[in-house]
Amino acid sequence: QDETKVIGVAIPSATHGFMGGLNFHAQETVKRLEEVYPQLDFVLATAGDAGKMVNDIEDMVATRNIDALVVLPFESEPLTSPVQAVKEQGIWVTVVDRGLSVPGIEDLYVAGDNPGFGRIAGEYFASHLEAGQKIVILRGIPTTLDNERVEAFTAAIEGSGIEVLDMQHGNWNRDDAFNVMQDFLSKYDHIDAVWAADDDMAIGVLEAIAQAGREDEMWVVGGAGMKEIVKRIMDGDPQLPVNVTYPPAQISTAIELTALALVSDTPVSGRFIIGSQVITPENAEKFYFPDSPF
Amino acid sequence: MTDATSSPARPRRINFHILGPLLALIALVLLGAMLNSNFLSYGNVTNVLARSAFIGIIAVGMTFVITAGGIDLSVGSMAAFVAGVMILAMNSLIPVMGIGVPLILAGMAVALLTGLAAGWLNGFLIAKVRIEAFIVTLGSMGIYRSLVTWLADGGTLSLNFDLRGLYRPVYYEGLLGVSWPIIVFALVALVGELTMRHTAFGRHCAALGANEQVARYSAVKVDRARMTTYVLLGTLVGLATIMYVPRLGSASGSTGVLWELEAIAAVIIGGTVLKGGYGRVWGTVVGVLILSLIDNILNLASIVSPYLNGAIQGVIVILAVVLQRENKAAE
Amino acid sequence: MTDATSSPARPRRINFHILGPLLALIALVLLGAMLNSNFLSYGNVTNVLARSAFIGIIAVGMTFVITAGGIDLSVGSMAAFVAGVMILAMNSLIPVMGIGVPLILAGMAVALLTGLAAGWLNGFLIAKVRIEAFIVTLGSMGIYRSLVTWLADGGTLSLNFDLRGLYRPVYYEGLLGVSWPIIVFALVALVGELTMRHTAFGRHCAALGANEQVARYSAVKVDRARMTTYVLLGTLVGLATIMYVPRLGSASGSTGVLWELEAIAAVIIGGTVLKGGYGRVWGTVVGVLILSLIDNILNLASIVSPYLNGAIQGVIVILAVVLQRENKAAE
Amino acid sequence: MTPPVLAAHQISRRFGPIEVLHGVDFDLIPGEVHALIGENGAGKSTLMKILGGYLAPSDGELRLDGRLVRFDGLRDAEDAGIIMIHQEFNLAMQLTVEENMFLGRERRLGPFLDHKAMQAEARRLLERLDCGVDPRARISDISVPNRQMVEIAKALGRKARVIIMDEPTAVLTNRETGILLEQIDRLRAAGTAILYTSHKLGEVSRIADRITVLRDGSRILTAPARELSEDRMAEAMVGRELSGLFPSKAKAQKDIVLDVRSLSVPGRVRDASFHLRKGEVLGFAGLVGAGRTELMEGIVGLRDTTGSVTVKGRPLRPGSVLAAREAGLVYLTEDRKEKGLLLGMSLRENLTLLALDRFTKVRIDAKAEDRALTRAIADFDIRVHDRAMTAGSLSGGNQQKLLLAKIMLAEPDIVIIDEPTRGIDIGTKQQIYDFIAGLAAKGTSVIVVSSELPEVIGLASRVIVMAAGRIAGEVEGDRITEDAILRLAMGLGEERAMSA
Ligand SMILES: Nc1ncnc2c1ncn2[C@@H]1O[C@H](COP(=O)(O)OP(=O)(O)OP(=O)(O)O)[C@@H](O)[C@H]1O
Ligand SMILES: Nc1ncnc2c1ncn2[C@@H]1O[C@H](COP(=O)(O)OP(=O)(O)OP(=O)(O)O)[C@@H](O)[C@H]1O
Ligand SMILES: [Mg+2]
Ligand SMILES: [Mg+2]
Repeated sequence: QDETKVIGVAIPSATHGFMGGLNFHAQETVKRLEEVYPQLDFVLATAGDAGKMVNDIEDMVATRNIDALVVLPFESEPLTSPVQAVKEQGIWVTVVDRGLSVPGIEDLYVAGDNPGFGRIAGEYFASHLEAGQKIVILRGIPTTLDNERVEAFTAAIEGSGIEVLDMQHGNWNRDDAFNVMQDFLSKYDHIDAVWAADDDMAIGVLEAIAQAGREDEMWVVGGAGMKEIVKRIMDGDPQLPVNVTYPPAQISTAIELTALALVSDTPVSGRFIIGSQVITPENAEKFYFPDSPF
Repeated sequence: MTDATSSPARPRRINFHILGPLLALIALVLLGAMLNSNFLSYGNVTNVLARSAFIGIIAVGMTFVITAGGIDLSVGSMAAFVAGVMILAMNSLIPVMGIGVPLILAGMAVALLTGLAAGWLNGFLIAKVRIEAFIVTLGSMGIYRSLVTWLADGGTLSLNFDLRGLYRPVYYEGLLGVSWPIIVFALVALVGELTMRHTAFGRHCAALGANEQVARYSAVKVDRARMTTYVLLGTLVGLATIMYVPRLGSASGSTGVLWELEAIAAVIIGGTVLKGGYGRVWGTVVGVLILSLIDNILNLASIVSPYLNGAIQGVIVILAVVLQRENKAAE
Repeated sequence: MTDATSSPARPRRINFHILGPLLALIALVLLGAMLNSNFLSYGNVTNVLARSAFIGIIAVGMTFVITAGGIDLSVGSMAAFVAGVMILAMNSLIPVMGIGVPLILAGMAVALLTGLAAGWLNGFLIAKVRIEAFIVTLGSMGIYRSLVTWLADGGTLSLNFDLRGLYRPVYYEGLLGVSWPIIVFALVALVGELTMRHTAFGRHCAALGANEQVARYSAVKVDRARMTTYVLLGTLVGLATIMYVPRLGSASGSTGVLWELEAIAAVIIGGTVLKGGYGRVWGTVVGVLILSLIDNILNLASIVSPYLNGAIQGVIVILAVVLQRENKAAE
Repeated sequence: MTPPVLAAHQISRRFGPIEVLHGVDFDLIPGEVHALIGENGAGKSTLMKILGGYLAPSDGELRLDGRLVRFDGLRDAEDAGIIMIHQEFNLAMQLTVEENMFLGRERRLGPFLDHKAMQAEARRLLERLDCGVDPRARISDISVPNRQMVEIAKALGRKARVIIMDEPTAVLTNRETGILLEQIDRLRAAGTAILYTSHKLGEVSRIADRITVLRDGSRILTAPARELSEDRMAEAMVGRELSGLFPSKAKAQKDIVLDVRSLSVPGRVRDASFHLRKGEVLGFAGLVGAGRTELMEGIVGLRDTTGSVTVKGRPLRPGSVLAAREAGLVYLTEDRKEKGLLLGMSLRENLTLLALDRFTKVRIDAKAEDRALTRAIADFDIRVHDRAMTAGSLSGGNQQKLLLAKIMLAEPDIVIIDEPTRGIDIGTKQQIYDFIAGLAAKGTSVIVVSSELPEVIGLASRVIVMAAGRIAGEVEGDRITEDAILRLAMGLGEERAMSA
């Protein structure tokens, strides 16, 4: 039995639903793996901004002698050179979800598919709305990945003749989304559909619609498969025809594969893209995790 | 910080003072009405007022704290924490009490008590242990925020679905077409204004903020008064939460982020002096309305780029204050 | 806010004061050393000091602003804005100047000037137009934040990659094993302490914060002094950015979020009086170190749950201050 | 006769709608002390501020060496060599003595401050005034009298052609007053022109060469000092005959209302024991720093104490001003500006702060407050132009009257007054003395802490003298003489005073 190895996990802190789920899965996995592999130690750090995340990584290297780093970059650009520095010290690097701005640094890349996330939603809108019908869009916190999603979405509805009335930032936050949607509702007297792009925002949006009593007028597509939403799709809620997954569980995959790479010589390097799927009333069960906080 | 702040209302000035923030408010309303015909619609007005209620109720409490020369940075996370505790308590009480009005009343009691306790703790550390309010509340800000994240396991605490259905009306329904949050906010503001202007406590807060020494020499129970302001604020946070929870039925680590800043901003915009000694509750109310009107207008009008909302917001806030200072200078 | 704040160091007390924050710092260092053998390693110490530099440099400037009875909430977003402008400028200058040291120097100049201008604007609105510092800087906070988001089109502005390679050493390399940020921070702190204690400007700041009327009657150029504090702070923000950009090579809407709070907290922890009249630069330095040590230590030990980091942070901050207040009380 | 350095012609000054100076002429001649006297609110400080460049006149002109000048900002005035000592101190509380003395004109070595030089200079100046405070002490930590000495030292430190002194001795004891007057003699000899105000007419006739009397903002007369007796001055100020400054002393009753047993204030007062009878006027005398203020503050619960205080037979809960007030015991501070009044607030709010509960059921009865203010203005003859003005814009003496009114509003049975007539004009002094005697006659007990011996002697039926934080002794009835008190205050001649 060789000496214990240390895996550092650096992820953004749980500031909204999706990240909450991701934090949850990360901790679950770490707990589980620590039992499976007694020779592995894990260091989990959560950061509220890019700078803090770089600090965390520096600390892991300087004081915890990590053998591998699993990182979900808070932002791609600022994390690139620090992670590169880690790699240069011969430490195994697994990058999750948000690619670094320089290719080929990481040994392993596990990610959801942000453009795909937007594209799939867009395609659903394109195929379920006629030309001339009106939608509004709630965007997340202004970031590159939000841009990717929205661009992909708009590209997908390109030429379908769907009219985008308005876009505002709901910051992946229920309250903000609620306020923004309230104002959309007083601003536009007819809306056919809403792309909320995130289930936290979807919750706020649905409330606002319910308050205005315009449930029958429009349907809503959120994203990331939050359990409450999935449940409602399961129950065939007409307001929530579908949802697009963006699995927070991808972090588990990343950590597991990294652990595997350290304890065995199984070849795990490469890119694992976990595509976004459409949740429909039919397949909803297999996306429903009642005990996850997300 | 400047003469503008350091020479608070002499009666002679009052009318100019009153004019000040009101002018800004009126200007905004006109702007909104010009930009969008639905702006003055019953629906929109109700929305804006109801939304203002949370920050508003808190800001009224904050007015007393600041008038007495204090500050409280923890209100936002305190609200999140109180909401979390309230939801957990209610969910776990369902088996015992069953879903019904008593359970909701119990939940409300829990919220008020939690808020009161949290405020008391801040007050105790500040008034008795004599640590700077800024530090204490900065600390408790972090503490409550991460406690709620921890309670929610990083995710969201949601109220039992059926219970929520029963509780919803507290935010969405009202009396004679005026929804409850608006009514409660109005009452709190009214009582607050009376307390500030017409009770010994209000007078003592001002004295305390103006010159603690003089207050002591005038037989004012300085520590108790200071403590009371924080307890009051905490309780009002609890009250705000009671209005907030039925809206979305959930609480998470991202609930009430930056509410403290908004509340303090509303207080200062309203003409209360940041360094204490002079406070004005009705001004705070105007401040709150100004702030939430700005958001509303930005959403109703389609601006160049949503990225610039923040900038426009900033400019308007400064202008609003310039407007009222100008008026004060005018006399 | 409390007696504690209102009666700062008398000569007799000084040594207790010095002891105060230092004690807290020492306690933290011991704790860290206990938790992890690598804590005192050259690598870790360098990391902690270097990363303190940004907030540190800013906090030194903030000490003057607060001592003079002001406040600046905009430093965080100002840093983001300056970084954004700097990066855009450098990228767009590549064709003209080519990638090389002169370009980097040009970038630095741009950063310093932008910071200075931003600070001047704050100062002008506060000292000349006489709007409360809180409002002005709250406004500019929003403005700079959304300007940088707009410049970055919602995404991230990043420095040309080769250019970054050339610039990187400014953060990562140094003199005799001491990296540049540490050196610069040390210099700024030193000069700041000298300025505060041993120049007329430092005294005038204190006088201004203590009693503007008296300062004016003593023929101190009140407005100019106040203005200078903000210009100084702005310039230091620019300097901090010069250190920050090579580290992350990019700027976005989320750059420097809450730096203002950290900087102010460091100043207050260091024993400067929030309401002005008494400031202590070296205390601020200690405050900064305390804050970043807390983060570092939380990473050294695996805590129950990462969700609770914030809580632990909060508790330590309060304790750190209690520690020094106790000592003051002790005399 | 040498021409005036500084002269004012037809100076008027308005605050808002109210004119407080009406076309006043005034001049200052080198090597001459020109005293300006007048009732509280007559306009002395205002005129001085105008001459000192702190206020601009609404009308009229200033001439410096015969040349027409406009001071915009006091820099100009200072550069012209005109220095002013303010009635309300112009010191920043959080700063040290030395920092205050050199504020705005720090000594430098290159870019840096020359601490050594400033410390030394400060010490030298304070020693010249034979005042013991440490230049590094914070203003907030030194006593009121010491603050005044700092103000004076600050002025002496400047090379001045004209020094304007606004009631410099109001808070000083005879000893320090003596020192100050010597300094003034020196300055006069050196050819400095001095403008001097005081309500202590004895001083005025001792130091002044010329005297100008101001009444209600107009100049009544200007005459050589030797042509004016103190009574003439008083008459000219008040506009009526003043007879017998002190009323007859009331006879104390038997029962003891206040009993202080071996009370100590750590570091300031060591076990003081005394008692006070119903309807008695008890005087407290002593030199500055004797600890009278601290003792009184200890008694009413403003400082930590050991020992016991009994009010009307009931032990008083220590450390609570409210408890003291409810027991009928109140204290009027000697530090009007820092501890007495909220200068930024209205007269009404200041007046009722101490006794607020008497105006409150649930809600404060604003009407009753206004009535109280009306009464106070009448009873204490407070000169206000506008009831809505802030306390800070009252004249110094009128602030003192307001403070007195505030204390009396609590309808106490025992009043401790620290420096009751500080900065109060002779006419009003008489009213206040009558008022105190009246209180005693009505059965209220009064403790008068005063640094003005005549006051203590004239009012008190019994005088306790403190020295260096201890009670040095006590004199009663006709044994109350300046000599006896001073001997005790110096800490000598105890038994003689007691036994005689
Ligand atoms: N800032 C101000 N605003 C309004 N009125 C003022 C102001 N300053 C002074 N006054 C008024 O001007 C009059 C003269 O005040 P001043 O201080 O000159 O009197 P004074 O002769 O110095 O009295 P004292 O002997 O009590 O010091 C007073 O009635 C006072 O109330
Ligand atoms: N606020 C204070 N803080 C610290 N020391 C003080 C304070 N006030 C007074 N002292 C010191 O306490 C001693 C007594 O104060 P003070 O001079 O007021 O005594 P006093 O007998 O009341 O004299 P007077 O009434 O003439 O001022 C002096 O040495 C003074 O310097
Ligand atoms: Mg005067
Ligand atoms: Mg005294």
